[in-house]
Amino acid sequence: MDAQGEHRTQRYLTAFVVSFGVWLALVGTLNWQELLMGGVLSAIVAALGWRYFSQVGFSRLTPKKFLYLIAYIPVFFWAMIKANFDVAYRVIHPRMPIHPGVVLIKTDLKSDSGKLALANSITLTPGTLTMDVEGDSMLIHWINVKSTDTKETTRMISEKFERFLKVIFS
Amino acid sequence: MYIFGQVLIGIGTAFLFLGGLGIFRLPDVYNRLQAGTKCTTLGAFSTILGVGFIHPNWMLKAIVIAVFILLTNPISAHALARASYKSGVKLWDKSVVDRCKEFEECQEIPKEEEG
Amino acid sequence: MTTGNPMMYVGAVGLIMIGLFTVLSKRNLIKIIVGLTLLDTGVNLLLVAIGYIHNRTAPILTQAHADPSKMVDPVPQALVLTAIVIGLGVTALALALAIRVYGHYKTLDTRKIRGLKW
Amino acid sequence: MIYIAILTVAMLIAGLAAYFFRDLIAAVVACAAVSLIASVLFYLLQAPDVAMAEAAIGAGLTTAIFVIAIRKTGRYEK
Amino acid sequence: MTALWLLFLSLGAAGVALCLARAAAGPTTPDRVVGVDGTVTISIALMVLLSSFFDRQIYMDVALVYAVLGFIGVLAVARYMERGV
Amino acid sequence: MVATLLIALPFLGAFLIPLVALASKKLSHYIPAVVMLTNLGIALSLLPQVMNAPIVISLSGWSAPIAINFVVGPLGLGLAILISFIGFLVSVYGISYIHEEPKEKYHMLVLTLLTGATGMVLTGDIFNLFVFFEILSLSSYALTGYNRDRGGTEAAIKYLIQGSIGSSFILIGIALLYGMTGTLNMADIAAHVAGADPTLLFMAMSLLIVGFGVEAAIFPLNAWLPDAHSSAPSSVSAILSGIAIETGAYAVARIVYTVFDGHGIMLVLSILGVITLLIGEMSAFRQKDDIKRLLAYSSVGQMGLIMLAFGIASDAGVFAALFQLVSHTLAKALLFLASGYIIYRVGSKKLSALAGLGRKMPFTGAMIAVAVLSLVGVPPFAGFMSKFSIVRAALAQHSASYTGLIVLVLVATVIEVGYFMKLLQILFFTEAETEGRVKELPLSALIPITILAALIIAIGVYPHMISTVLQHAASGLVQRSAYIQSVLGAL
Repeated sequence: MDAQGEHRTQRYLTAFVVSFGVWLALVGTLNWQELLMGGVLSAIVAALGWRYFSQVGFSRLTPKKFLYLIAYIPVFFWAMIKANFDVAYRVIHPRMPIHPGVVLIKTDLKSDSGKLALANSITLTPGTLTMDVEGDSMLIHWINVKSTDTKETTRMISEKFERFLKVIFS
Repeated sequence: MYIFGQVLIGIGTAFLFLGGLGIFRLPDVYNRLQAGTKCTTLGAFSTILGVGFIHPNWMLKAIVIAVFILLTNPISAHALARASYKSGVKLWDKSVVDRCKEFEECQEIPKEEEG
Repeated sequence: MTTGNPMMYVGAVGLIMIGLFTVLSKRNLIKIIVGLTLLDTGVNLLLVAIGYIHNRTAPILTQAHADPSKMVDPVPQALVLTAIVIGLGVTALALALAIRVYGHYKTLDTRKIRGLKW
Repeated sequence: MIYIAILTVAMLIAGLAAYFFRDLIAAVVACAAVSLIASVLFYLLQAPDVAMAEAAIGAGLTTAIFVIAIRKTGRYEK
Repeated sequence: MTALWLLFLSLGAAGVALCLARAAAGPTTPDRVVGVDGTVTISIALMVLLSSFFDRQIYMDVALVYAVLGFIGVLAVARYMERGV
Repeated sequence: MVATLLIALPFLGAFLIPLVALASKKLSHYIPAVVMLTNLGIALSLLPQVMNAPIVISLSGWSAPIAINFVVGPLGLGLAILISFIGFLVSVYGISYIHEEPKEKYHMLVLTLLTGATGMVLTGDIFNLFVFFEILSLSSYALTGYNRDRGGTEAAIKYLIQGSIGSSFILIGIALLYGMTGTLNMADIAAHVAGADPTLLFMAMSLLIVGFGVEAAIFPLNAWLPDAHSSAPSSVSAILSGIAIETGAYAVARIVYTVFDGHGIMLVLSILGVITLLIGEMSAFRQKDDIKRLLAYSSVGQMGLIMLAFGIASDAGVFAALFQLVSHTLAKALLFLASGYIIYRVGSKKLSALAGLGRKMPFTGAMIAVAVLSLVGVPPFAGFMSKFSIVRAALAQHSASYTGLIVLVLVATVIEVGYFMKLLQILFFTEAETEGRVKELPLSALIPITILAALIIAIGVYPHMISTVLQHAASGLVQRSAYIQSVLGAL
């Protein structure tokens, strides 16, 4: 990992800022005692866990990525809501119109966190559930199989997310 | 605001119920996980946000909980699916396609080449 | 004793009975330890149920709720917190010992563990 | 409160399940379910701090250490 | 107003009951774990709902702890089944 | 406030050990002995004050029924002195006796066990009684399995399962009591029980007696004791036999006498005691080869005797019970400590392996003889005085049932004489199977043993040394209302 040495401070600061943010959200006040306590605790947590927290810190955060992140949220939520109605329909329907099966897809994402985000997004969206990730292929359980070809399934399941995630995690 | 919160809660609890129904009705582990993760996640998310709308000053904490659920639920679903697949739980017999075998093979090949 | 919900007592006592029955009748050490945790949970439930008073709120003072007369009895809850932690200690120790027993005998069946007469 | 009654019955069924399962992992899962429902009951009995401790210790930690112990010994009760 | 709340609570409770039924019935251990996992998620939502019902914000913390730690139990069992046996 | 140090010091010491061990492992092994010696000093210095009036300490500054409080009466302080004393001797012994790593853990656990025991005898709050009881039992489970061998592990898990069922019962009992009286202070509960529902009261009392009875090894609940006491490392057996079961007996007595005005079940307690006595002595008699198991069964028998004496609900009876408790603790600690090193030197727990050892190591042999004769009840030793006072107290009741029980006690004593004489015969009058020298015990073992033997003789010759304290302690236990007033009035 080339970033090991040079991003140390960056990574530590990232861990600190995120921990402090979570602390603030939890206590919900701006009392100076709470802030002090949160600062001390976040410093400790960051000191213990910065290694596992992120690989590069905020250093590569560009406005473009941030915009994509914002844009990704509604896309994701829309897919999630669709997914819910889809599953709900299948569950309520007396005959349960499901055609489950297991298919493969390929992804272009390289970083682990990118794959994690993709896998989580796939799990929460229409009729699909990530079962395993190995290299660049993912094993997907699909509740309503429409195609078995890897290219086809990749296009149908993951493309709309990958467009965003590729930018965010590049 | 209050009404909106109540609507959200109503949708949320309805989905929670459907999630439970799905977990109960669907035929095999993987399908149950589908229902279990999707419906309960959205249901919990929307219920919690609804409560956040009813009490605006609780919103921050509500969002923290909701985000937590959004992050942890797919991970546990994924872990469970993988675990049950590896420990040999069979797919439902009416499943259309099963490419697990293929996947295993494509995992094997590079290892052999290395060796 | 008349303040709580009768169903709670049924639940707590039932859980205690199931736990005791598991401990006394099962032969597998891990199962016996499962029984011990059930027993613990039942006792804790009983303690909290005894302190419960209808239509009162939790004994935690915040700015919005600072009237102790509207709160349930805090003492049993403090006791239960202690008891839960003690229970965790007992369970952990018991499991460690069970692993060691397995290391010596390669079984967890109390009938096959020589000398362990019940 | 009908909910308390339902939850109590569910808890007792889960307890019985923990007694009857031969698969120890299943028994431990049932035990975690008992803990979960008990913690909901604590919550309904206005003891949120106890519920928190029970959820953390009963459902989380205890299950984890049981699983570790079962991994080091055997899975099935003979 | 109370009737509406009761309706919400009943829906959630029914969900919990169904999940528990699956946990009790499920033919394989993963099925039971799925049931318990569903129970955890629904309970979190119900706890938040109840804290609104009781009007005590402090009760939300319980849901938070639940969200963090219920997850660990499920993960432990899943990891076990993956490696062991 | 000095009295809280009695509990705080061992507890702090226990957590100091790993820290000190970072700097010097050797030094950390001396901490328990130092702490217990300090405790002994503190306890003895408090004695004159306590004889006048009990010291009542309440932490956190609220009034008596609410705050956590400690009641340092003559009984509690007397037992605390005994615990610190035995704890000190065993710690000195343990410095060189314990070989198994990690040694720091052993010393830590011993200190937490002693914390639990001291806390149990000094607390005035029934829930604290439970907490300290759990501290004591958790550390004794861990210590029983300390050697990691088959027997130890097995005994530990057996002890753990039975003990934790017992502690669940205690907790249920406490829950019932709290539900009835709304308080946890023992004196306050005692003041309230008169008006409570008798059925529930009886249930609570039975649950508490059963729970503490597991630790005190009353008859149907003593299955764990022979295994645990015989499989643990010998220094641990000395603590278990000398301290743990005695605190269990104390708890039972405190519950029956102070919390509930339990005159109705005194005879039951006595009968259970006699059954325990007979079963313990007969099982000990049947032991053919394991010396530690023999001693463990003998402990069961002695506990029965103590319970019997507690059941004689008079000043004299409780006095006799306490006297017996002290003499048994001293003698049994001596026997376990001595046999520990002998087993280590000979390399076997078998009785036959001890043949002729009394002549090879005459000093240790003599000490063992002192303890054995004291346990049997031969005149110049402490055991004679205690047994004699039990018999006298029982006969003073002028009731046929107690006289019958005393006859059974005499029968049991005959059995006891039988197996202890066998032990002495093997030690002194049997030809050794193998020639060769066996080294005398090291100094760190000889000093505790000698002190114990000297005390046994001294108490036997001058019983007045301890009888004043015991008299006060006994009346403190029997006179219930005085206790209640002194605790509730003190704040």
